[in-house]
Amino acid sequence: MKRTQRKRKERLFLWLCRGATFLAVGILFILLFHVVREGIQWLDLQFLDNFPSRKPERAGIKSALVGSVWLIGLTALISIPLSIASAIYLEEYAPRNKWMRILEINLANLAAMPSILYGLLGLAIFVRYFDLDRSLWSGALTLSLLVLPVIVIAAKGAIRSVPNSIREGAYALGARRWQVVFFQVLPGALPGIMTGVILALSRAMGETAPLIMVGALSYIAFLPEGPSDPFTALPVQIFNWAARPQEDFHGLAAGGIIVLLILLLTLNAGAVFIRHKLQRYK
Amino acid sequence: MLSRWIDHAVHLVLLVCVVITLLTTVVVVALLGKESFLFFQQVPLWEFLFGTRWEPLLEPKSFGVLPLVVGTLKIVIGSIAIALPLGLLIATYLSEFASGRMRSAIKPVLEILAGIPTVVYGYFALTFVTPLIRTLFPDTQIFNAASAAIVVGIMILPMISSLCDDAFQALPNSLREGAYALGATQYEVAVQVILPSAAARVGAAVILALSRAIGETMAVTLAAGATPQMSLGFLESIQTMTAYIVQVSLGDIPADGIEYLTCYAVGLLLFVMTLIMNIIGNHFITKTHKLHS
Amino acid sequence: MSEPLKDNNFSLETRNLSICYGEKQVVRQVNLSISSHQVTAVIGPSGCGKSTLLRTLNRMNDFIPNFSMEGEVLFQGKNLYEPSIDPGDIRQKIGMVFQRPNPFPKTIYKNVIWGPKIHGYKGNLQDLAEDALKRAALWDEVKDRLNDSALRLSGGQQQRLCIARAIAMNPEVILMDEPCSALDPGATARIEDLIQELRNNYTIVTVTHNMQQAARISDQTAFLYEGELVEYGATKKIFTQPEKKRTEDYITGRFG
Amino acid sequence: MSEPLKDNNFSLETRNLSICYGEKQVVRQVNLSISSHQVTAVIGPSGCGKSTLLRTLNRMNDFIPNFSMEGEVLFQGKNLYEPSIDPGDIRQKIGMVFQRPNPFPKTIYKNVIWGPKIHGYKGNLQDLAEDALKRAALWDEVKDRLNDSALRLSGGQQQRLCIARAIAMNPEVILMDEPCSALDPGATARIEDLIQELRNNYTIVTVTHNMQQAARISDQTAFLYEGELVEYGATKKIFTQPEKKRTEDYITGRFG
Amino acid sequence: KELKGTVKVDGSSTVFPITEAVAEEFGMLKEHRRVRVTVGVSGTGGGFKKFLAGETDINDASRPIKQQEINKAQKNGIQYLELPVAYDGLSVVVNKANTWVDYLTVAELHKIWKPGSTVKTWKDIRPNWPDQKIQLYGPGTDSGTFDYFTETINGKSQASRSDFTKSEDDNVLVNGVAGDKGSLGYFGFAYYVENKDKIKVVPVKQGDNKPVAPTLTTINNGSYAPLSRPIFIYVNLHSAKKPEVREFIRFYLKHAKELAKEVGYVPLTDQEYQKYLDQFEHDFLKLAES
Ligand SMILES: Nc1ncnc2c1ncn2[C@@H]1O[C@H](COP(=O)(O)OP(=O)(O)OP(=O)(O)O)[C@@H](O)[C@H]1O
Ligand SMILES: Nc1ncnc2c1ncn2[C@@H]1O[C@H](COP(=O)(O)OP(=O)(O)OP(=O)(O)O)[C@@H](O)[C@H]1O
Ligand SMILES: [Mg+2]
Ligand SMILES: [Mg+2]
Repeated sequence: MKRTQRKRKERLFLWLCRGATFLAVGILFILLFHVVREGIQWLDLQFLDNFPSRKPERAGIKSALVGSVWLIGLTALISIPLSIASAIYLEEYAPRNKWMRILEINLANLAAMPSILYGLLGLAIFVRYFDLDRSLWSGALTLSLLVLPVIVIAAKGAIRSVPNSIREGAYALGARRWQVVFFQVLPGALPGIMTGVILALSRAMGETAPLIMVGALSYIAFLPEGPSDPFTALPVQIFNWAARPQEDFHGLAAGGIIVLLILLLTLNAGAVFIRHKLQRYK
Repeated sequence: MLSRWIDHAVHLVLLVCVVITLLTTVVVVALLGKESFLFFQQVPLWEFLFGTRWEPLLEPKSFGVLPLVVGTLKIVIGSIAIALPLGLLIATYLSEFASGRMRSAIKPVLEILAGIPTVVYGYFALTFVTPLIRTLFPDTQIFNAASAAIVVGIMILPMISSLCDDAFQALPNSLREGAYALGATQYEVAVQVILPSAAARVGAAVILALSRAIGETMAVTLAAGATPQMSLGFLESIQTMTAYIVQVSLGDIPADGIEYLTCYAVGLLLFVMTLIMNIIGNHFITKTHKLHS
Repeated sequence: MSEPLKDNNFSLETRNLSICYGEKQVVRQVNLSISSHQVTAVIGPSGCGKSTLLRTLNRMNDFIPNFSMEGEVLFQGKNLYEPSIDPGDIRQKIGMVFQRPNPFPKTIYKNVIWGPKIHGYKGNLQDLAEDALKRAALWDEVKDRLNDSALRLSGGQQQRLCIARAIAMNPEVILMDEPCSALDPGATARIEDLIQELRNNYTIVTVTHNMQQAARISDQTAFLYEGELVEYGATKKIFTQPEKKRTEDYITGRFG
Repeated sequence: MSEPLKDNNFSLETRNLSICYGEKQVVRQVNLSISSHQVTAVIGPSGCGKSTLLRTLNRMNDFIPNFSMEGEVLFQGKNLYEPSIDPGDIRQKIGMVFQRPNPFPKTIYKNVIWGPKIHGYKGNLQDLAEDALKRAALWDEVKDRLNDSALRLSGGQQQRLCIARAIAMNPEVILMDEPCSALDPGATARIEDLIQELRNNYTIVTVTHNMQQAARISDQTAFLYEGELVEYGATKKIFTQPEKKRTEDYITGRFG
Repeated sequence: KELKGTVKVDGSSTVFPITEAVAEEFGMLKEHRRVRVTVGVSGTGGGFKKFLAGETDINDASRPIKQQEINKAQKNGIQYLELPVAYDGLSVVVNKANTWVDYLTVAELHKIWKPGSTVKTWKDIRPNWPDQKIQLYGPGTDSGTFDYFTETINGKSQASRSDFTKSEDDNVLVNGVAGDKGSLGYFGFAYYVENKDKIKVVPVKQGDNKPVAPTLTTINNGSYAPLSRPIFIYVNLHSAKKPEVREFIRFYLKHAKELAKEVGYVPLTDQEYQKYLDQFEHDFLKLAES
């Protein structure tokens, strides 16, 4: 009696778990279906190759797409080395004392800080104080600050998960700390770091509010030629279209979302691929 | 001795990086603090913190931030109430029941959910979730906390499920074996052994997800409306702190008046709230850590 | 110490047991009869299939993905692998202790009573815990801190706790897979003493790659080599006059 | 096998060495002189400070946060802990092998040459690797798959790889911290043989809690108990006529 | 000769569609190939902040400049010119299923929307209307639309009852009104025009006039009163010294008529555009001479 009850509970639980998983996957598909149904008809080469326009049939996302690619590229260039270096310092060099604990809490707090606050920050610091105006620099630096703590935390975890025996082995061969860090620890931690980087950058790519605040533009009919040029980005363009009264623009917004998602998936697939390559010694 | 010298140089470079990270916080606090200071010169702190009417843009003005806090809490509580149980069930499925191939297929698929821009969630809430709620509860307002909380819950779901799955996976297999060897069922192992053993990391995941929910802006702006009010219901319109900041900073009001300063005061409060939450979370995690090792 | 094997005394029996992981056969045609209330040691070089064999005795292999087996395992005359049998029941009666101590990250007390509790034990849990801990020779060391985390115990204490945990289920058989290999000599000695005491009430099967240990604690010894049961019999005999050359070579340390 | 200790033959010496972790003193006033080109075994019960002592001999303790020590450690007459000394240089000359094999997650070849490479070795790396692997008695087993991941080797092979890695640095001393404790008897025997061979070229200090092993492989034995060096001398003497009662008790297994 | 340089525009998202359309047409001309026009949407207030700091050349504004902003301009020595570019007719709308409303007077609107209003059902407005609960919808309190509506209906900008459903996104308001039987809301004319099939517009009666519904004509000729408001661009006159900015303004005022209509706003009359263009040339000349 008792045992059959337990068995029943077990089965029920299994189905609950399964159900929850498929519910989540189901929601994803409903969401994607919604977006694709609305946007697919607008997706063509012209859509990718045109600048924004008041006429839906002429409107495209060229400047937004290029802007987003610039933005993510710059953000990656700024934030990845900086955050990995910080993570290395915190894990491998810094003394373990009260200050470091506080620093860590502070990092966690930055990672949790609402992105809108980064918008306020970017506006005050980069746009105004450093007089970078509403350039790609301002946008990328703001996004870098946003992703920095996220990557640092992920990278710290990855570095920590490299077994200590590897470090000891290396030190016992007379290696200096930097040699241990760069030749042993870092390669071992790279897959984990990559995952953190990709997740953080994907998040940055979808951010809207902070970008608008630091001055992503809504209409721009030329491509940025360098990081000091003004820019627009995919989520800003999507947001702009979605708020228009005309039905057709809502379809364009959905089209933009599809492009953004494809970009995200490409990024993720790239990460999976690299991670796979790096992991052959595991 | 070159490599010894390099060791010092590397040390220095890395230290500079950390200082930059630190500086971010200092600047955020300084910026929010400076502008908020101007605000609190005009509005007493206690009125801001304990006032129950938030109408800085209406005549007569009123600066009690509690309605925004209540709105934010509704989203946070609602979304976590959805994402935590679902996320734990999914994590359990992935880690304890699913085959390796199933797991590596489903996990990245779920992570797409976290990558979808939040604007999309806003429209999804309006066009799909809200009508669904309204068929169940016809009295529901078109903008309502429930719908926003649900989509925010969906948004943070992969975060919880992924992190908890990692936490479960990190537990040594010997723990499961020990339990199964006592004749336990999979349910008992998952709920009574695996889950409590991973409690610290589950807690960390929840804290992270909570802060994501607090910081969520666009979806909430679209789906929950812009009506700050003190109430307990989930079926009516609210406004969250982040939504208010966006509204003001992108709206048409003059950029130097007291109305505009409010968004720094709200920002500061938001900062303090996430900070307190993190400290609590951190404390809780180190405490459980200590117990377990 | 050892008597001749009597048929009616068998607690566990394997019949023509062969086991594969995927394509690879790791246990070949093993026929082993384990006597009640005795200590049976399984020895053999690393990778010869000792753990694999042991796990089939209480269906702990159910969780290994590419596991497959042929032959039968009889427990009290019944085949453990019949579809009508619930592995949970089996494991309740045939407990297991692992190579590395694996207490749950709960309190000492909860570690001991968790098993009986999930099976709906009706009696007084407090008494049960005390009894099990006493039998596992751990009571004196932990009686004042039953609500401390089990993870704060030393390795040897943890392993005894795991034994107490198994005992609390009141099993008939206790399987041990190298229970001392992660312990230092002092802790090992304590566990060995414990096994000596437990033999009065339980049937014990223990895997070890320490020959001295097998000689010290067991009544019967089974020597497994590359998945085959090379020799099986009274420990005294195996260690003094082994029948097979290979057994002798192994025991005298000529290979391993 | 063992000669009387001669002063001029000492490779490593500790003078009044005391070590604390935080407040807790774990090594007390140890004076130990380790002879060149001999195998010195450090034995003692778990937690008596064997690993701690060993790590001070090549400054691997530098990474332990709350470590503090008094006294001196002399290597070729010079104090290892003088500020002018670079610990990297020390570890280059005094290699170490750990309890659990810890190959780098790289190829077998890269594991061996990594150390020499970062120290700017000028010669032919290929030859160096071959030589080190041969000395570690691993060459025959891996010569065809030098570019395979080291993690695919068996435990015993991994441990020999770690020894090869240490040898490739051409050190003067090799410290080993229970190098066999994670290995099965077969692999253990191979490592023991290897140590016998290596003694011709290197000074070896090995920690073990297996008394038989100490007796088999070492020339000198140091018995450590609760941080104190209870007895130190020729292995034969320690195992046959120990001076101290405590040593005798430990060796005969009366405690541990 | 070919123009080159940058024209920076920022400001209200309400005016954005018109400016975008102008920028697009402007950029399509060959002689403007090398002029880079950028348009942002920081909101009227955020836009003015940049405008008054001299960071932008033109500010899109959905409300007239406020006193504190004028002060700032004086302090910073910024000379500017206000140019209305189109009308937005605030449309009062109800649900399709609402059969009883024929029109609303300004006084009734005031009764509904005044601060502390007690109107809960339609019956509270006119006794012969049904006892149906009224659901109110309106734009966010930070918007120029809200500002204008409260000023004209309630007499003071930002004075309003607060228990109405607000959203930043007018599309969402449309859906709200379309989904709620007892609803009443107001928002920009363009959103009504695009959703004619989903919602019903309410004619507004001012004083003794006849009730007037918003259409292109009624807004344009001023008979839809008082709820049609002008929307503006503000030009920094110093910036106008740059030929590309000057050219852009001229282009704007010349083409605003057709383009405003195209994106859903109501254009001014030809004479008005001409008047503002003349004023611009005059003010600019004056500044250039001094
Ligand atoms: N899950 C598995 N999948 C595939 N092969 C396995 C698996 N588990 C064990 N093996 C292989 O089966 C053989 C027997 O393994 P087993 O663990 O039973 O050996 P053992 O005698 O217990 O060795 P040890 O003394 O090292 O514990 C080994 O060759 C091992 O590599
Ligand atoms: N990092 C540390 N901090 C504090 N105490 C430590 C640390 N490392 C070791 N100890 C303590 O120091 C004592 C000696 O430890 P050590 O590891 O040297 O013992 P050991 O003789 O090597 O034991 P075993 O045979 O178990 O390896 C032990 O009591 C141990 O608990
Ligand atoms: Mg085994
Ligand atoms: Mg040790």
